[in-house]
Amino acid sequence: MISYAFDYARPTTVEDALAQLDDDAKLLAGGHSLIPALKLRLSAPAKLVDIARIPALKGIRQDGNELVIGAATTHKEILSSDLIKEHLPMFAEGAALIGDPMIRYKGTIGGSIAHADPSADWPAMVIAAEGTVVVQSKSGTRSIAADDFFTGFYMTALEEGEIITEIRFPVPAEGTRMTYQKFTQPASRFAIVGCAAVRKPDGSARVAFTGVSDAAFRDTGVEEAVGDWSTAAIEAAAAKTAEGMELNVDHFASEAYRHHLARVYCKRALVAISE
Amino acid sequence: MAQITVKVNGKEHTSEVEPRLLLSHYLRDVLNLTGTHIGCDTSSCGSCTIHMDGMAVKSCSILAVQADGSEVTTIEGLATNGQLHPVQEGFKECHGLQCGFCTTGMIMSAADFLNQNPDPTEAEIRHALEGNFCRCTGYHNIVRSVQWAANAMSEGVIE
Amino acid sequence: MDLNGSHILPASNDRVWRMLMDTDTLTKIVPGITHLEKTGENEFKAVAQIKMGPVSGAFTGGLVLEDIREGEGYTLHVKQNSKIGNADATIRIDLKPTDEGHTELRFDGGAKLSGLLARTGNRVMSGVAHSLTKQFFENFEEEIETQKA
Amino acid sequence: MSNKYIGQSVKRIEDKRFITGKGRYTDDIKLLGMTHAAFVRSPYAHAIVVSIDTSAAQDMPGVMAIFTGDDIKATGIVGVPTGWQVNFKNGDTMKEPPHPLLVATGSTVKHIGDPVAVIIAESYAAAVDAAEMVEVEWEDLPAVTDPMKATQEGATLVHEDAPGNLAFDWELGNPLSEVDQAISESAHVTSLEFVNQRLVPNAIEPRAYIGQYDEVSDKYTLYTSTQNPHLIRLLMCAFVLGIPEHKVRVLGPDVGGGFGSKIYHYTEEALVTWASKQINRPIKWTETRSEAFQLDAHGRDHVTKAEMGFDADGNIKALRIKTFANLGAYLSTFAPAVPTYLHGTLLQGLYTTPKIHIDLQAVFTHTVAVDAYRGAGRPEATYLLERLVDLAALEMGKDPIQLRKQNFIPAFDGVDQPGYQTQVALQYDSGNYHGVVDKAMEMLGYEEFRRMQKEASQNGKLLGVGFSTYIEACGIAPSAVVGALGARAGLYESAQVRVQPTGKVSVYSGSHSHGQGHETTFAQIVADKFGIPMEDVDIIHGDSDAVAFGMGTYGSRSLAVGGSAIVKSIDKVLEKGAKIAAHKLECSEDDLEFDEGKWTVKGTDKSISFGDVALTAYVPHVYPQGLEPGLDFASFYDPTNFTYPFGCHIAVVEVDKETGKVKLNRFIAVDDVGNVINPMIVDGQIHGGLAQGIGQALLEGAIYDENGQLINASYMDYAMPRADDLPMFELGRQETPCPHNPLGVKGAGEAGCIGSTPAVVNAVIDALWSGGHKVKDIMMPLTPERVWTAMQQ
Repeated sequence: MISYAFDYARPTTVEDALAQLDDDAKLLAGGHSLIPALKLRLSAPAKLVDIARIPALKGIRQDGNELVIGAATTHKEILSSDLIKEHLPMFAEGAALIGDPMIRYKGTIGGSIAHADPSADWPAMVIAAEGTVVVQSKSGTRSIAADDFFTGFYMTALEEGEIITEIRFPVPAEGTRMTYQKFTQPASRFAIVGCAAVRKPDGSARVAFTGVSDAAFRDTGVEEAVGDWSTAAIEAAAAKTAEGMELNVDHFASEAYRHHLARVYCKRALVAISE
Repeated sequence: MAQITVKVNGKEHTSEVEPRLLLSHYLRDVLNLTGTHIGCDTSSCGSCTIHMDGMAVKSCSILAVQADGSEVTTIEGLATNGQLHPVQEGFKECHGLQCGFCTTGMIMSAADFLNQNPDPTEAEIRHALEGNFCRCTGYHNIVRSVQWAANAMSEGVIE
Repeated sequence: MDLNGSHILPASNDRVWRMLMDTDTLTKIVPGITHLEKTGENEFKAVAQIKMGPVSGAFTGGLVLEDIREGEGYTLHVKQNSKIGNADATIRIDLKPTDEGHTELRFDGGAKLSGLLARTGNRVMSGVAHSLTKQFFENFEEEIETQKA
Repeated sequence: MSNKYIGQSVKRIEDKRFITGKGRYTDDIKLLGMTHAAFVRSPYAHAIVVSIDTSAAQDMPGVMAIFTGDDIKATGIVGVPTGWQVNFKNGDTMKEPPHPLLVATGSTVKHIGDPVAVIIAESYAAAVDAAEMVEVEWEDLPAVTDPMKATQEGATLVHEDAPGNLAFDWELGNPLSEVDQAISESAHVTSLEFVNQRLVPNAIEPRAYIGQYDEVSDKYTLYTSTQNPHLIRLLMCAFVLGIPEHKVRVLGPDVGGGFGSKIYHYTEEALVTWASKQINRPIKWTETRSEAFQLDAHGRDHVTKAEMGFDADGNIKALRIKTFANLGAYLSTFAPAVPTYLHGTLLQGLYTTPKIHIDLQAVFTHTVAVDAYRGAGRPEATYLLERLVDLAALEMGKDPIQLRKQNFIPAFDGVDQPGYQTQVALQYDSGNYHGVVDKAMEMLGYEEFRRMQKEASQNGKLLGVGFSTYIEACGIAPSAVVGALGARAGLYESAQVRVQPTGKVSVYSGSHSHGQGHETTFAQIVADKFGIPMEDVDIIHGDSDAVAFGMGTYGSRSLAVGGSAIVKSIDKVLEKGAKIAAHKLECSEDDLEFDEGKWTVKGTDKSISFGDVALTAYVPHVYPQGLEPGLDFASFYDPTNFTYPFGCHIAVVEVDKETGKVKLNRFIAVDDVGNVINPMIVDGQIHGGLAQGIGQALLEGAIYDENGQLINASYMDYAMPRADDLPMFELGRQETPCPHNPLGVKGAGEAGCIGSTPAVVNAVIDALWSGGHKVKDIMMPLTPERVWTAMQQ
């Protein structure tokens, strides 16, 4: 398999990358979703702008009350980071479930959320951790709350000519608990259902799902029902999962079964962080 | 066309390549290193696994131009000074291969894994090999091969 | 692949009908359509550009309106070909006025996909279809607003 | 004869090249001036090729030539043949519609991927780019993919001259009336209707071919990823291209797995060979994984109704089967044999069932061809029997092991006790079926397991154990028998043993390894028989110019048939060697004994080594009068019967109550494959078979939609076992020698795949029953959703 011909650029700064990013160009980060799609000739960009090695897009750091993950930071770098293990352990747990070791070496968090595969793991985790996606274009930078970022099937709030530079997360307060629970599709290893859940010290919850519908989403119905985190409340909250939504269907899971799984995984996630 | 310089198995190569050329094809067709195999189109099977800048990666999902300036080790370069890598020895000792096609990628993955985790459990080995398909062995002897290599490396039987 | 559902549009039955029979409106509201050219009585040549996640492709083909029931609906037959596969859809559209003076648009049919489109698995394709349907109604509502103005 | 190697787990000789990346697969080969091919393929399962316009493609850079179906048609090449003929019940010849290399305009394509044109270009990329520029006008037609629907009145026809889409119908066993009566008189009848789903073989090396024509010698060379180079040469020369065989050399380099899918003669092999002469340049074609899903012959795909009748004591009285076998759009090389002579004949299983009848409808559909896939017919037979027996045990409240054992054929060695004559044509060679079961049960710890299961059930967990026993027919087989059954080729094997003047040995085998380790196992035999080091033996295979003839590797036949051919040649060498030795030692041959690599005059220390005899044969200065020089013998071995390995497999599973996900906790396999030459390699063969059989039970299945699109044609959508889906396997062994071949071996390549599938399914059903879900059957693969759904009823 070989893709259509294209040009290739490897800028060293975000500004250079923006300058290269014209209409028919596509950004290349880890490339493990893009290159297979190109090989199958599912799309035909005229140019690839390789941003994987731009230093400004890499790394994990604490900035005051925020943790900042550069868009071109790989899954492997995230799951090995002490800072992540300390403050956002769900990310280490979840990143270890993405693809396979080789994919984790190359795949990036920014690439994953920009691609917005409806079954990808990062979107649910990024929403649950109250991420803010920072994007840059020739006209400046702006921030998009993760809650508003995933707008549909492979669709995001990103506009043409924008590059994700980093994702920022509030440093969770002492005593915050979080988990990512995934029911894996046995062939692709994407999520049939993935549930990211956070319990804050005040007992409030943030719960987000991937794989369930056409885009990752925050489920406030579940969050509101979790109440005192008693077994009964958790059961009741899990029962509210994806209420009234249109769900994905494929040969691994019908709508009814996927809904059932989402409830089960919601419950498992809530139980895991209930005390 | 783009010019790239890649250090492969310790030797520097400068080549003119089309940007769409995959690293796997570059290694096989330009450098004649055919030990790197291609088994799928979707970055799934792991047959094409090599080491790039010290990491095990799938060379079918990387463009040759992306490897410009990188150091690459393929199965042909895994042995040092004529001494097989312990994982290579392990596969032979424990019958970790049959048709041999997935083997080179499997060995490259396992070698990288043991660098990270020199004393793995069976479950860790199985999890670490989730990106490599084998259709011949049922993985039983592959797991044993990796265990053998881990022991050999920890006991310093093979340097 | 089944395609069915319904949506309530904030316009009278008559208006929705007129919009559905108007080439310019269809060009604006059918997602991806870049060009619609009348080639015969209720027959059109259509060019579409679909871009969604991993998939992007140029489609060309025909669009035929059959079984036209004035003010009530028609059957839409779309055939689109591309390098990544062909789509052949037959969709029956029914309009029904609601009590609030709005119009319920029901659609029921299916699409036959071939080539890479079919082989990439229904995970992606049913998502594409959902998404295109959603866009269609969003565009429709937007166009209703625009034409009001 | 020495005993240094046989029976030992000798490390494999071939491994050195594979672990260092020096294996040489077809796609690794580059020839001077080599061009590359890419195909234009049908996106539809059924469509008329209205027109093809290649003009734009013709103008693309690097394009050497384009051939369409019309070009092929003009040459008179009809297509690839099938190698087995099965007749209708009424005696009519099976329907055997042509399978063209490229479909011509005005004809119909019959499955997705059916090719209509080939582009040959200077580079692979140029060929692919140009293939996209070919404009084809299609007239899309309705397709039929389900074998039962295909036989219904009014179904779309795949081939106009095959009414009802029937390739043939067929029956075997006792008269149906007798079986009907026995079923109706049964105290208990267990019945099941089920699908044995379609599988994609998925050898990790995709198929690859290089055709090369040499003008000077007017000779063709075909490099091919095949399981049987000679058979490909025979079929391609005699039935497709009409080229004399001595003008074609077929080379099978290292082959990256086959599992059946690389037995067959595929259209692309003939096409690159033919086209290489047209352009006078070598042509390589390597399939993509996406093509492999669409084109490589699939396996299984039976829809079956099965009934088993028991008397009040649980003795099996009758078995009645009706099966629809989906053969796909064209008859692949061995396709007709799989649901018939490799399936119907195995329905006796290990049981003494007195009345058996199978009715089979072999059906064309708009899907790719179905042919032998690891086990081929025998897994289908075993699945059916072992599901029925296990379900019967549950229904009658009997122990599944006791029920099996009470119905087993008693042990027989095939030497002092005769072979066992089945109701379905075969005569089993030797067997001890109780033995493997007892051993497996001991390994399981049955009582302890049942105790744990009860405890688990009280704690709300679902544990299950599933049993399966099997017999297979391997080492295919006597030519006269398979000929009578419809094979269009003999099924013997050839071997040449060439002792070099220095006493080193080159062995030329018609068996061809694609991972089985022939270079090691065969060398072990030769080294021990001659009493020489293994390093002194070289095994040559996969080259039709070097090896006299061969029938290849499939059906677990290499050692039983190919190994026996080698032994035959070894015996000839030793016989002649004894004559030379006797002459040199100035004694009678009768006074000599051969041991540890030398001939010794009995009761003396006078001896001559194997090497010295070899040298004498080539430097015959002091030599028996009238004896030809040289020490080089060829043999053909045609077995007198199939071989019949058997075994008992046990799966232990845990089912997640909430999700239906099945976790395989243990897998025990006790197999009796006759004598064992290399235990390590035999274990490896069993392991691999188990993984594929377990894969069928839990993960795998090709899905065609109603339009004939294969919707899971990639590794992102078709699930196969990975390392973390499987446990360490627990293997046991029993060795009941095969009485009719010189090595006493039976074959191990398919055993694991045959026994494991029903064991896993039975274990899941057992787990569900332990939780009160009295489920009869769950369709394979047992996805979490299917298991969960079954629990909701």
